[in-house]
Amino acid sequence: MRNPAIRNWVIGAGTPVLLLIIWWFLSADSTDPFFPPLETILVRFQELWLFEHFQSDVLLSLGNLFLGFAMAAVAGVALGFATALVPPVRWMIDPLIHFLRGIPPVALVPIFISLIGFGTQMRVTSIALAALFPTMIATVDGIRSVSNDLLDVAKVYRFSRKERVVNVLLPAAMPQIFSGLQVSLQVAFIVMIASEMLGSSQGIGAMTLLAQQSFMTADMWAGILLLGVIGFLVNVLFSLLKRKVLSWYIGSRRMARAA
Amino acid sequence: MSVRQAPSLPIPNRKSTMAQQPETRISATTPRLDVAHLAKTYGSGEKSHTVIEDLTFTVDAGEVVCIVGPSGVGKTTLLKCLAGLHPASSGRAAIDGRTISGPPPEMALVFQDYNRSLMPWLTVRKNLILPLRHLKLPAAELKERCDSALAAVGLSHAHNQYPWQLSGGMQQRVAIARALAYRPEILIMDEPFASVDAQTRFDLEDLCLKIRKDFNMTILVVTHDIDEAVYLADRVVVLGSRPARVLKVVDVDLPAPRDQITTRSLPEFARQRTEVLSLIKRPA
Amino acid sequence: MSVRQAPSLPIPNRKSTMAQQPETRISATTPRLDVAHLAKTYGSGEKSHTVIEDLTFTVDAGEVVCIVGPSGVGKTTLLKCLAGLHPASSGRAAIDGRTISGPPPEMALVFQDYNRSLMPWLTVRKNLILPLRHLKLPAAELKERCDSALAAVGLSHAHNQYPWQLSGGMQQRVAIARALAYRPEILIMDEPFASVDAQTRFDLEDLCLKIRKDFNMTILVVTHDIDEAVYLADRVVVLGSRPARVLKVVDVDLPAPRDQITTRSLPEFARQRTEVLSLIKRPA
Amino acid sequence: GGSGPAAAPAADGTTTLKVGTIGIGSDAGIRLAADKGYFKEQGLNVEISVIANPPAGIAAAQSGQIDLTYTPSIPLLNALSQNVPLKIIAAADGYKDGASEGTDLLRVDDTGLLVQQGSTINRPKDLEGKSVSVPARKAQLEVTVSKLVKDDGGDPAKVNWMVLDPSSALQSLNSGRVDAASLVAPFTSKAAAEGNRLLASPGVEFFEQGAIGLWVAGANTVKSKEKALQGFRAAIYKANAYANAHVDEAQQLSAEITKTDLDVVKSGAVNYWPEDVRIEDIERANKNLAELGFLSEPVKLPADVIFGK
Amino acid sequence: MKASIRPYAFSALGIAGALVIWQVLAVAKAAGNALPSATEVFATLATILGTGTFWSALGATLAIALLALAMAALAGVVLGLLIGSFESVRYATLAVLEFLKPVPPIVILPLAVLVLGPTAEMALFLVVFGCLLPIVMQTVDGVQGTDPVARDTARSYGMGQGEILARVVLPSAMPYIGTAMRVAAPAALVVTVVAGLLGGGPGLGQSIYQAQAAGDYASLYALVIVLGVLGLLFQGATRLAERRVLHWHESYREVVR
Ligand SMILES: Nc1ncnc2c1ncn2[C@@H]1O[C@H](COP(=O)(O)OP(=O)(O)OP(=O)(O)O)[C@@H](O)[C@H]1O
Ligand SMILES: Nc1ncnc2c1ncn2[C@@H]1O[C@H](COP(=O)(O)OP(=O)(O)OP(=O)(O)O)[C@@H](O)[C@H]1O
Ligand SMILES: [Mg+2]
Ligand SMILES: [Mg+2]
Repeated sequence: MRNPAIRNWVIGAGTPVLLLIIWWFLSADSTDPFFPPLETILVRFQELWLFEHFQSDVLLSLGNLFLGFAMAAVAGVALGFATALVPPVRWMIDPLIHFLRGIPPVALVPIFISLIGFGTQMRVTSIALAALFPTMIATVDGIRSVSNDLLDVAKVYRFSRKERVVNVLLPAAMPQIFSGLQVSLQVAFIVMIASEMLGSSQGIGAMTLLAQQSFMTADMWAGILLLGVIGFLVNVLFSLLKRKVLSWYIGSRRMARAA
Repeated sequence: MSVRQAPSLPIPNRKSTMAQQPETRISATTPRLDVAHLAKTYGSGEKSHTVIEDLTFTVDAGEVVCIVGPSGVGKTTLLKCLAGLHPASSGRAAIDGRTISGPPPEMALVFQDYNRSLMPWLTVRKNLILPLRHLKLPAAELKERCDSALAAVGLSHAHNQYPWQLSGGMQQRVAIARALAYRPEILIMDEPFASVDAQTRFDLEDLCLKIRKDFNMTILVVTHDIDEAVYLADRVVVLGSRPARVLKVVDVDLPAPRDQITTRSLPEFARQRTEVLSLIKRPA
Repeated sequence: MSVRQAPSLPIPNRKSTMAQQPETRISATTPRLDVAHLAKTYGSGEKSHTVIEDLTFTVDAGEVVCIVGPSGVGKTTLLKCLAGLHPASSGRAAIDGRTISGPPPEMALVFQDYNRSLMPWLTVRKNLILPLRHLKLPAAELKERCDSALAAVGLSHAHNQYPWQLSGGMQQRVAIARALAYRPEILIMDEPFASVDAQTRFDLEDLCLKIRKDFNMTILVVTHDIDEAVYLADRVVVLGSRPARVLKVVDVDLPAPRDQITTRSLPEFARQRTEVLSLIKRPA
Repeated sequence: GGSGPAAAPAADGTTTLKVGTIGIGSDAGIRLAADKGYFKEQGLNVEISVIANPPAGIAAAQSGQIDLTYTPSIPLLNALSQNVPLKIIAAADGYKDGASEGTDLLRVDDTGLLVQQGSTINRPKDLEGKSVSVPARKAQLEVTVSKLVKDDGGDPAKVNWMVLDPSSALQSLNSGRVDAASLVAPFTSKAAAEGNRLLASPGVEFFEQGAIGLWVAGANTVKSKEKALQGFRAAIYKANAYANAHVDEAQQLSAEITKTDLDVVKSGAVNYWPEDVRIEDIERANKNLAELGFLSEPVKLPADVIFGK
Repeated sequence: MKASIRPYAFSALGIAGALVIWQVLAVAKAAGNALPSATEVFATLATILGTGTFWSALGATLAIALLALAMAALAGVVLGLLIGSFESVRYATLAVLEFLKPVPPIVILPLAVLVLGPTAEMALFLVVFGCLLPIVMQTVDGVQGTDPVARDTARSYGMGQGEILARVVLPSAMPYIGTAMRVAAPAALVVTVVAGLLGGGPGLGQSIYQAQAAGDYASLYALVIVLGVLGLLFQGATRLAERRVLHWHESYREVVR
């Protein structure tokens, strides 16, 4: 324990374990219908998600999430570039974009249900559309904040337009694009759950809400647990990707801080 | 870390850029760089702000000219006009008689904010290669240019590092190496040695004189260091504020192979620097 | 913008700090600052990295000592040890014989990263006041200290501006003014004039000599500029790398009221600077 | 939560009861009780708020956020099966005794299973493999339609259930996105008016008779506000009787509550407001749920599950 | 002059174009009767604005969002300073915070509804849950990101721990806190709406749910438009507040030089 690194590691790993143990023992004999024993929750978790509904619900939800997010990412970056580089386009759609962005994404779900129905199509569309704006706006901001010095370098060395976009603007805006994508991913996850809760009988969100509405609290807890784990894992995966793509940025930030 | 390992001939050939340009183009009477009654005003209307008003001087081919002047006088602005980044508001800047209207291909510029002019997502080598891409050089020449430019600034070992992994002085040298790898005929540098230590600075100053000699490059350097200006230059342009104007162009008559220790201890050196110094010290 | 408007006596009295300390404390034999066999290692175990190993020199009361040495040799590290910010790994640094174990109250430090050492959310005046708050001075004295310190660096007009509204050189001068307002007995500065233009630099150098004379302040300056070191110092400590050690302590024998133009053109000046220069140029 | 400060009668002797409803036509009963001053007669001040769905209401009642909530018997049984302590205070809506023997079930049952006019679905068994909309999973309409399918010899597990709010369900039925829609008033009559065909009336066929919609309170409220709940029951039953006797007036209110045209309301089922809750009616639903597999076994109803019995 | 008008002309064109496309699609019944026309929606909006229920729903939404935001901000900054200042606290909370950070409040909505019911308290709880962690994490980052040179400066002038925390660490964490608030404020609105829409809590979310369930599409669109405007106001207000507090920060400096 004398070594601070080891001590910190022990504290870091120990606290969550301790919390879980406390939860386990405090809830062990619980008869409160809303707070079932952790053991029951874990048993139901395993029964519900690991086999029975894995394909029909878990994979379905995740598939929608990734499809919607991917569409939003591609469209968001493309629209962001178009908006930032072609001023008339920017002037034309800026107010609309800002207005649409002001709408809580979940509030759009009822509208999509009424327009497209309730199937997978609706869910993916809701996810894609709601997740579009953060990426798009971050892309525009990223491009606009590319330092003039870099653009001057590009001019002095007479880069072509394509070189300027590919070799200067895109990498320089990448950190902001990625923070936009991260927000988009969060939004996509929220809308995934909301679209299932509002308009579907399949998916993790639907199952969890259903469990709540039929007072199967252990099932509901299991659903919450699964959603929490998915939210966490998706974020971790994204962070890994980000760390890979933006290693230069993270490194330079760390360097600037340490200096 | 030190520049002293630089090979004897850092930039052995520049045929690819030279070949495209006939040697005859420079007549004896046209100066290489000609700044005539140049004026530059930022903004327009109410908010306009005249930084340069009626600036005139010339730089001959193969000359090293230093520009000194107080901070904020407009030195960087002047260089940006010369590099074709800002249009002049009136008057003109010309290369070989051609008015500069966009970045001239035979010129390279080392920016004052070296750390903001390097692409942080590229390694040192890739930073050097980036401006060369559209020259469509063979891979071997690309490599050779990078290697010799990095060797010239003493950074051969750092070619795979990212700029932000280097110290300020090393970043500065990368920016200089990028300009060298481009093999310009005219090299313009904005306070290029501001953040390097004394020893490296001496080495870079000597490198500067060496490339001038080896390639007959025309070099224009902005500096705050009067000793450096006198040591480097054939002529020193002293600017006064504001708006910027030429206080005097001081001709430096120091013997040709200059040396950090002997040249700087010449009485003539002391006289020249005192002249520039008193121009600067005199209330503008 | 210029320093020349500084009043003749920028810091007229320093009774409040002086009063707490008896004048007798400095004996003729104890140096003001005593660095003996100082070593500093960053990190521990595998990753440890010895920057300074066995450094010894002294600074007498009222002396100006300059430290020169290549970049990264450990000059800033040394100053941080003296300021009590880092503990020494072995050896010791002492003030008047007392080993330094925390920031000594009679010392002020001007950081190399001046722009990061000023609080951007405070105006210039509030930046100056910040370190004085816990001295519980009367409002009038607070004001007087700020005003005279700002006047000394020629920034009286800027007291209500934010640091980032000022140029780099002006920020540097704010950092110096903050140290002056603190009225230290020992002033330590890390490359304090690196980003000011030549003219302001001269003025600040002269300011430095003036406060030494007026208040018998002990001053330690790290600089990259050898001319500056020779011009300012009573003694120049030349550091070699690595780990950092003292190559030589050069005694500067230049006549007392120094002047930018006459002193710098003395043959003795040229000799001294050549001596330091050749120490630096010599492969370490 | 708990039984808050409203437990003690206010200075003027009235007790405040917070009641949650889901805003359907049969709310006319409680609205009449309020409008006609029946609550005031009992020394009650009833605050009605709209909740999203019965389970939410149950949760709110259980935690003491509200005193009473409307719920059909099925969510109640679900909650009771998970040991949520609840008591039935009074009947809110239901079917007349013998209602299921009637001929025009559309006139008695406010729920309906509808298909397009030309649909090939002609009997509940045909629903196998088809998509059927329900307002919520495992709730009243899915349960009741499941029973229809099962009784007709089909397998409810083969039905493709879709969760849709009623208006979307009606729209989806019209556009053919679902094969059948299970709806509640006033959407049943709207759907019929738009040319769809009533396949079955699942509610009345499942419950047959007696109270379906119930006013339910949490066990804590029952303990702390026993007097007030007695008053509430009396007032509700008085209002229920009035509503049954003055159907036109009640339908007028229903139209207001559901923001529907009076004609649409009148063309649909006539609500019935029972004046008693019988344990056997609840037990019947309980047994059916277990048989259909919605409950693993019938809930052991506490002896005092119906307040005051 | 001409150049500065052009952007507005294009913006107007964009808005007008969108409205026209909407109207044409609606009139052509491109999406059945689920897409009300723009004129119909704005007429409905005008009627809705005249009703008391709308204003009380709006009031409830605003009250919940703002109250929860204030609570989250206060608690978040205090917790963040605590966690950021003590290494052992930071390590102890790291894993839990990192796990909870990407979990949006909608995940625990079923639990909140179950325990608290469809109430304002439930909405409040969800909003605080949703806004607290980002504020805590950002504050911790801010404390960590305090420039060591600024800290050393304070130390070298003999300032004490408490003084450094209040006068150096907190101000330099302010930009981070500002960023967190800029994210949290619209999020507070979103979560309030979600709590109403999915959890039955009071406010505009519930109104939207009711409009949807009743098939009242014109009201649905009108309410969504109201939310859009509200979202813009929230964003604008936080930006304004941030600009006032952080006028000294790089991103808000008015360039003087
Ligand atoms: N893009 C710009 N728009 C408006 N004003 C500018 C711009 N760039 C520079 N200026 C102004 O022009 C003046 C000269 O700036 P410039 O950078 O050319 O000075 P400098 O001589 O290079 O100074 P330094 O020695 O500090 O680098 C300054 O007052 C500056 O504020
Ligand atoms: N906090 C730290 N932890 C580990 N290593 C450090 C730390 N600070 C400085 N160093 C290392 O110590 C060495 C000396 O650094 P220092 O800043 O003292 O040099 P310097 O002489 O002031 O250089 P310069 O002239 O560039 O300011 C460098 O190699 C640097 O990387
Ligand atoms: Mg400049
Ligand atoms: Mg240093």
